[in-house]
Amino acid sequence: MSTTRKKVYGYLAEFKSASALYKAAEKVRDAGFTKWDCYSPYPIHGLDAAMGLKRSILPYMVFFGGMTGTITAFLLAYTTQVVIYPTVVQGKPTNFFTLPAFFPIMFELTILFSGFTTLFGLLALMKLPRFNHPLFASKQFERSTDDGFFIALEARDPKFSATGTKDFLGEIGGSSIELIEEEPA
Amino acid sequence: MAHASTTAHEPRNGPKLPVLEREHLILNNRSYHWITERICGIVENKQPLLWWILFIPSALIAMLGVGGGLTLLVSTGVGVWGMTNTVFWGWDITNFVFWIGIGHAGTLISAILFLTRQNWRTSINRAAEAMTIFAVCCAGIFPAFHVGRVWMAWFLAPIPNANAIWQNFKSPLLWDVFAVSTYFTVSLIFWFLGMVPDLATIRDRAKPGLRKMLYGIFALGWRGGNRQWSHYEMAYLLLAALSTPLVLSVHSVVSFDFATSVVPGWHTTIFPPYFVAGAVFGGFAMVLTIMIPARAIYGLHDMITMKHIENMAKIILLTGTIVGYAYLMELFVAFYSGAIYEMEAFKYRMTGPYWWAYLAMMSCNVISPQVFWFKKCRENLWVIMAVSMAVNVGMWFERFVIIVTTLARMWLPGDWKYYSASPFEIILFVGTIGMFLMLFLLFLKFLPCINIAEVKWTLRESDPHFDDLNDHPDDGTVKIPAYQHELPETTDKGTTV
Amino acid sequence: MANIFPRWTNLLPLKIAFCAGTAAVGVVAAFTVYATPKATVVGYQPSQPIPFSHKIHVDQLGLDCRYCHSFVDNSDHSNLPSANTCWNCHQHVQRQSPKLEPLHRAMDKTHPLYDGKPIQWVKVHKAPDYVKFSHSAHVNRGVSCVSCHGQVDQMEVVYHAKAHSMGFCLDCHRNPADNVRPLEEVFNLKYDPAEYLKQHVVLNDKGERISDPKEFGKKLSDVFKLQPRESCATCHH
Amino acid sequence: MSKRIWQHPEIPADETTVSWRSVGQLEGSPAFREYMDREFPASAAAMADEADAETSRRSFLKLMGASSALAGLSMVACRRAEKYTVPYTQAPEWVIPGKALYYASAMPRATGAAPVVVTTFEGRPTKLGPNTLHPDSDGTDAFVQASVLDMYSPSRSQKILHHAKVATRADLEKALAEAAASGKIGFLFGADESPTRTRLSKELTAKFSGAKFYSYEPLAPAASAARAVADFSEADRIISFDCDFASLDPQGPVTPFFDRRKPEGKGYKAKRDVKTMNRLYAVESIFSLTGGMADHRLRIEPSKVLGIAAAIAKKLSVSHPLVATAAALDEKTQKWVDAAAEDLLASKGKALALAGSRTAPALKAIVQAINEALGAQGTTLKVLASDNAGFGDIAGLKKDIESGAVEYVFLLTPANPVFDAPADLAFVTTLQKAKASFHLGLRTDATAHAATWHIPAAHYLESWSDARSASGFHTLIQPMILPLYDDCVSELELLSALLEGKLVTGEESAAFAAVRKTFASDAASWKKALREGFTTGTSAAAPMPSIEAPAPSYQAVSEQSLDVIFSTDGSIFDGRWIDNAWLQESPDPISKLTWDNAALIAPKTAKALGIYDQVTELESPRAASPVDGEAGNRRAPIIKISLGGKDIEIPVLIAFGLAENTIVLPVGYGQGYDAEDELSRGPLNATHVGLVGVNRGVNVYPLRDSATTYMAQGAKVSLTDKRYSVALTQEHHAMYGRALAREISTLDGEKGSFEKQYDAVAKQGNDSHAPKNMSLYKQEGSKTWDADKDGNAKPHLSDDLHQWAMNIDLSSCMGCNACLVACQAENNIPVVGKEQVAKGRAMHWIRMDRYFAQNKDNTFDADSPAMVPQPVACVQCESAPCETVCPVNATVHTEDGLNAMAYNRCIGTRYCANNCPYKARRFNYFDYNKRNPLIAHNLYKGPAGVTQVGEAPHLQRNPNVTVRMRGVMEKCTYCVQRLKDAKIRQKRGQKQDVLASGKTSPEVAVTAQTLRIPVDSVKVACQEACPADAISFGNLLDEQAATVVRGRELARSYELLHYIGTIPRTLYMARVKNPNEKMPDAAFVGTATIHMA
Repeated sequence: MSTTRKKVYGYLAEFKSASALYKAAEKVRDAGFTKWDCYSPYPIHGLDAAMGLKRSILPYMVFFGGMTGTITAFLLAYTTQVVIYPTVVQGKPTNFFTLPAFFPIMFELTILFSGFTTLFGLLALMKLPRFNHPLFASKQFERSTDDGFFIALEARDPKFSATGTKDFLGEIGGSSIELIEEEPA
Repeated sequence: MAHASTTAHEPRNGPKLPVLEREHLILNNRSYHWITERICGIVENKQPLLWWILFIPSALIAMLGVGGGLTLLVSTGVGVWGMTNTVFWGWDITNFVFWIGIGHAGTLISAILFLTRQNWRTSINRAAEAMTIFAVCCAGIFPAFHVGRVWMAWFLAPIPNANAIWQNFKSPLLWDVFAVSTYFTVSLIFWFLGMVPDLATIRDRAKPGLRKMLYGIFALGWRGGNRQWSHYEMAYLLLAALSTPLVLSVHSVVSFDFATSVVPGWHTTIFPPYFVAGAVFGGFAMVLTIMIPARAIYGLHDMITMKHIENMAKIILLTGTIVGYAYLMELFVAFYSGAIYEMEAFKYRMTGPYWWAYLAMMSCNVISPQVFWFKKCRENLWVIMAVSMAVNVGMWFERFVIIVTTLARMWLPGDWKYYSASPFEIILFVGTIGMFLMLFLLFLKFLPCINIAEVKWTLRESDPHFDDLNDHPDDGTVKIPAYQHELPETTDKGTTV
Repeated sequence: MANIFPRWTNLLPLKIAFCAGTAAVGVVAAFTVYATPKATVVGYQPSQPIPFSHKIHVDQLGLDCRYCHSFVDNSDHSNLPSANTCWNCHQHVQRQSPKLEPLHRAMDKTHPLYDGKPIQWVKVHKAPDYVKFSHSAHVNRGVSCVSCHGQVDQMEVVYHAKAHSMGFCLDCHRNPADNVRPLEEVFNLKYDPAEYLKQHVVLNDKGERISDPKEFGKKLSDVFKLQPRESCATCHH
Repeated sequence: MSKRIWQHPEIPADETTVSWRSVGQLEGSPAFREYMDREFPASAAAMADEADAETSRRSFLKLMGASSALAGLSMVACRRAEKYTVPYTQAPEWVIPGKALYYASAMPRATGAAPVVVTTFEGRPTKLGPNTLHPDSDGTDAFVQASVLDMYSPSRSQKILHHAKVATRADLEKALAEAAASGKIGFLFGADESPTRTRLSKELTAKFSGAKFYSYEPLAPAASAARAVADFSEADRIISFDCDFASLDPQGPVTPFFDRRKPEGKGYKAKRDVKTMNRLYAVESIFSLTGGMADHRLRIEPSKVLGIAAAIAKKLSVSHPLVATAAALDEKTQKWVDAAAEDLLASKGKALALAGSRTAPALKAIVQAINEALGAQGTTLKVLASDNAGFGDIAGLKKDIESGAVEYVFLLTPANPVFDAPADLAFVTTLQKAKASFHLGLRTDATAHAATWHIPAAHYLESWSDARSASGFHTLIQPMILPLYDDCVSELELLSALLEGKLVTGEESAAFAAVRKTFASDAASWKKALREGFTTGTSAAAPMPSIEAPAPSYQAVSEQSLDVIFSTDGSIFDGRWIDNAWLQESPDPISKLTWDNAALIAPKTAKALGIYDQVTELESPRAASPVDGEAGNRRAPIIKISLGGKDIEIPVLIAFGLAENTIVLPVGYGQGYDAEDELSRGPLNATHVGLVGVNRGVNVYPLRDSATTYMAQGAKVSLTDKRYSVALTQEHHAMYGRALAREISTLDGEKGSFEKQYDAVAKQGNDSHAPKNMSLYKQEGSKTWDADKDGNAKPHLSDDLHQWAMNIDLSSCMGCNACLVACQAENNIPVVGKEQVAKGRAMHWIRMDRYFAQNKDNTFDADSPAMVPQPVACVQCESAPCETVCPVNATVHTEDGLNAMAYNRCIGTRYCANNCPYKARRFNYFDYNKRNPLIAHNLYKGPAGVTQVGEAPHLQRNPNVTVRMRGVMEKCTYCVQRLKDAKIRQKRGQKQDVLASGKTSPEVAVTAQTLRIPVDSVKVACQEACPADAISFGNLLDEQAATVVRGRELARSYELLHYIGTIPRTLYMARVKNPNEKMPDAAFVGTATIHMA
């Protein structure tokens, strides 16, 4: 036995179905845990509420990202076409009234910037990419992307206790309860 | 090791909840694991011989057609193609619009059907999105390389430069540059994000090694926690919401290339909706053309069901009819204009030197989909395949008719000239077909071709209240022996019971 | 299952993103600094077959630009002087200077290496083939040599003083007032507008005497009816 | 590229020459030439490295590097490789690096020398324009424009040849001495007149009693004592019999004829007045450009023209024995003849009849009699003594050689007698009988190969000479440059060599002394003559020579026995320009065929002969492709023509408006074939031609005998199963119901009186009912348009000094190619070769559209369509559709109203060209300038192809116009380089104003007058070249003072495709036809577009 002290990440428990996970989640939520998560191979409808999660703030980020795109496109078009180097093409005005011609690009850049905001905002919110995680050390956790349903309660949670939490997981229907340790840094 | 499917269900106490019977999107009561096995198996197992038979020629064609064709083109000049000083665009832009059109079905299936909660999309959306990406790749080759000086194409990018000169933001072509690049980027993001959980599935199933590392990198460390799923679903919804207008805008902008010009036969306000409908039409035809064989080869009948195919046939019928309406409306508008230039542009389309192209367009696009009024035809894969192929051909001819026949007979009879494509144009087009197939086959080999997570989500037992329903005597039970023998023998035994 | 990636990889994406960002900024900055005409052209100072000093000839001896570049106000091109222009003086002055050997080869029939072949000067300023620049159009309208070539009168060896990029041209075409001067002063490389205004009475529209060089520039471009163009065909045809 | 030694350009001999348009009044110095010798050897070695040089308009300057002292702009390189600037060691006077020098000179021609002004850059002639000071200034036709390219032709003869092998000059001089010793010398001159040559020939006669003189050109009449010159300025009524006087068969300066085609007079200065217009009757078999201009055209087989002429003579009560040949005419033709004759007679003293110069003597005789009856002589017809009086013809030469009277023969004619002499003369065998023959020519053609000696000729731009212009003015020809090749000799130098016993060429040219001696006047007037290019001395007046002509007997014409016309080719004339790429590529004005010749047959005759199943229609139904295919797919059927026991096989084209039962065979083609020939005729005489002329067309000269030099009878045609690809620039010949090239008539018609038609020109066709154009954008003049800082509206085209515009007057445009070739010369437009033209990739910025308009109601002759040409170049739309679609701003509007094209910004999306309604844009599909398009398949070889940079044709380039690379769009920009030059020149006025005022420059306010280019002083290349004065160009802000403004304010100006609302700056002016109401076809004249709606 190694005497190295390992930091505990938390307990991982498997649940037999989506329904079981759902019910367990409600119980964990009601028990007042905050640092925990449910793991499933697909998004389970209604689990957010069961876990007591708030709605994602991503839409707000994307809205501002999109607006940035609109403004960028307008400024790009307006400054280059009207301010810096106006050129007479097909007798069209070189002032603000040429705006209709900018709409397509304003639209496209809005979408483009929104798309990028979605991507990067999502990654930031999910704190991904994160290649190493204590949970990956668990053999059974592999099934979380196949057909396994898991709950992991983290040691960081103030309600976490070495024995109580394990028992709690068992109570709410978890099986194969496993202590997850963090890798040494 | 416990397995969800082997666990007996506890009957729920309480009143019986009324549940509407839904049609099964996935047949034969397949389990989560079966789905995982089936889809990941395609990636994990050796490819069937047919894959190689298709891949090797398409890779060769892609190399020779695209690689060779472009080398010749760039080293020698656009003159190796058949364009003239009357018909300045020929197969190049025809092919561009053709491929871009095909690229519309993917994002449309993903995005619009997602927003409209058409759950049947889940089985086909991944492949359709991949098609989008590959079709846009093929499409991009044409406008990029049809220019006279491709090495100067960076002039299209608004980069601050010592020349202090900028782009013309009034040009539909510049709009095109932005639209197509945005479309490609957003489609790629959409496709990739959708794939992350599935890549994680493959990662988790893979044996340690380079393969696992690579899938690991692209899976970004996905863990499937609900705190991730929560944001992820929001992001997916947002992307779908963004992509929907984007899809509509891209082909509208492509149509602006024509509609904002002064060319009789191009200068038409009907073009944007007409092009979008045409793109959806052509896109679905291509999805069918690809998916029907893939379904047969990989045995995906339970996931891509006849319902999927029939739905797509109905969409083809609908959009084909819209396109047919647009064709007729064009003629009417030209007639109604009272201008000789407009009227004759269409007269010469129909009866002029390229009458055969118009005939091909009309018969393939308007007449052939009409068979889908009959359910028998919608259910006969051979008929569907034949119509899809006809629509692919017809949509190519539509673009050819719009571009070439118009330019060849424009305003002044003194400049009328007949255009015929040179072998090099044909080679490049064939090359892009090869490239498209090659990329698609690579996609089948290396990436999950069906959205695993979403398909699981469509199963009835994915409902968190599924266990509460007491009127599901057998639905939750999976008959293990029924599928076990279907599984390939190389399946990792560790994951089965 | 064990983690496939060690723990340090968790920060790797951020590190890579940071480095890539920094690199991108660096590349743009480096390109701006090293690859634009400002960097590639300015300061080009080749050594010439004869180390001709503009400082001596123009600044100290007071030669007018047009003594040597005789067609600059007449032609699009500003010609280099033919060897006989040099020889006019140097057959008498500094005749034995070893620096003048190439001139002797070209002009001095008594020189042992005389071959009559022209002197090959190294080009300092050059415009691409697709640019039409007319010297006469500029110097006849109050744009001095200095505006584009810098203080040539102070150069021992001529170098490329300004970036002759299209942006450089446009700057002046948009704002000619900054560079215009009285026609009489075009070839005066020491011209100082403030000094000029002290010596000459120039009135503005209100009848007041102008002392601000900027105002003078505006006045001149009005008086000269300067309308430099920005459309393509101004320089490209 | 082979290494060549370049001779330096010469400033025409020192004190004698003066720059024509002075640039500082600098005088030449003899020292120049001395130093030039030293300057150039340095650059000769550099040529070998030029092959990989960038395609550059300035290649020449690189080659001739030592002569170019060009700081700043000239030496091209984007890279920072070290480049050198090489000034002159001693500056030649006059040469200002970068500035053009202009000299007056002339191009000798059989019909009178064309007075020209030559543009030279650093001693290199690049462009020809008309010498407007000259009284016979007549524009410059395509041949004159293209002649500059001959000088730089890569296939130009460069070495003295003895039996087709390179020989030395010493050998030649020995042979010349032998000839001189014999004294029995025959000289075969061209049909042009040269006072100095005449003087020298007299000296030669004095020196060699056996000297005999002949003149010969295949398409010129034999020398006579006098020649008649028409004066069109006085002619109210003109009738032409098979005479293309407006284009290929000039009878006198033609500009006055066209001036009188405008109802408003020259320069549109007068109010419209139909009475000032002339009226032209044409009786012809070919559809000529003259016929296209005619108010009444009678198409008839060539053998029947004489009958018509006699009938007219009869009606005019001419007493001439040939009147008896008057044909019995059908009723309507008789009516035509009677009405025409009456009209001519009514204008007695102001009427003129013309016969083609190659037509039968009988026709000429009767036309002369008609002219007498009309009182033409002395008013509309002047007769001048010819310098060539007494010269024999080629048949005489043959007789003299065969009889031994001539032992040595000098072939100095620009013609190619071995190839083009009448076949029955078998001239090549005659030549073998001479002791020695000396051929002087620019090309190593058939005659050069057959002659004992071939001497490369100096081009007229390289030699001293003189000539007679059309009205006989003594016109000087001065060299711009020393001959490019050492061995070149000019005609006068060769004659002088025989006189003096020494061949003196190059700088000390004996020709200079000879010309100077002919001039025999003081230095001041010599200087003036050189400066202006001519003297006021003209040929003496002479009596009209009488023509002996027996009545010919013509046989009946039918499909089985066709008339054949050996027609002058619109592109290569008699074959002498077969190696001129510009002319080969310029489409035949009528058939639009390039690079080849083809037999022309009227549609109905073609059907009768079984060439086509049905009558080929002018307006093919549904705009389908023509029967022979279109563009690159076009393959013309080949027919076999049997005539007088000889056969030829030649591709055939349908020619609308041609007389029935007539075959037209353009001459001059088929001089040599190599292994690449499509019909596998080669290799045959491949060395006779260069890359341009090889494999071109079919030689029809073998069918032509002494008696049938113009027309022959009794030809039979059969169809072969072969086909031949033909390259046409225009494949659809009708307007398809679109009122494009508009026409009105001075007679009342369905659309009302002349005035009504005139005022409604802008409402013809679709424009009659199209709604007014409106723009969603705020229009010019509104404050929201583009307000300045004070909120005042300013026009979007902001230049208040210049706003350029052009008018093209279809009333005088005949559709020749002068503008097209002039534009090519001015703007460095590349030649693309037959294959590319066939595909539809010709690069000419001006597309000469030519429409036939058939009036279906035409009861007089339904198969005789009107022909209306319409040159289309970029019309510089104010609202240009091309501009808005360019993604990179490569084409935008300039402040002065030009649609600018920045070649270097262009990436080649070709979108602009698609959106151009006029299809006025041309795309560089290949590197036509860099890769030689004339070598088979070369363009398709890409980097592996043969480059042509640094080859001689590149030396012709205009240094002020960018040479375009592949992948960029190009188009007409109203010769913006000329406008720029003029503006820059004008700007110097400020300095002069300041100097004149005695004040300092800040005190002298510059006015618009100072900066504005004087009215009508800048001319664009096409306008300058136009012999018909059909193009006017100028500044809209000059208002009524400018010709262009006066023209565009007339109601017969219209916008082409007004319907789209592009607001073009180039307006077209409707053609006004002036028919005679008594004529049976009067109602159908001038109706090409009038009924279109």
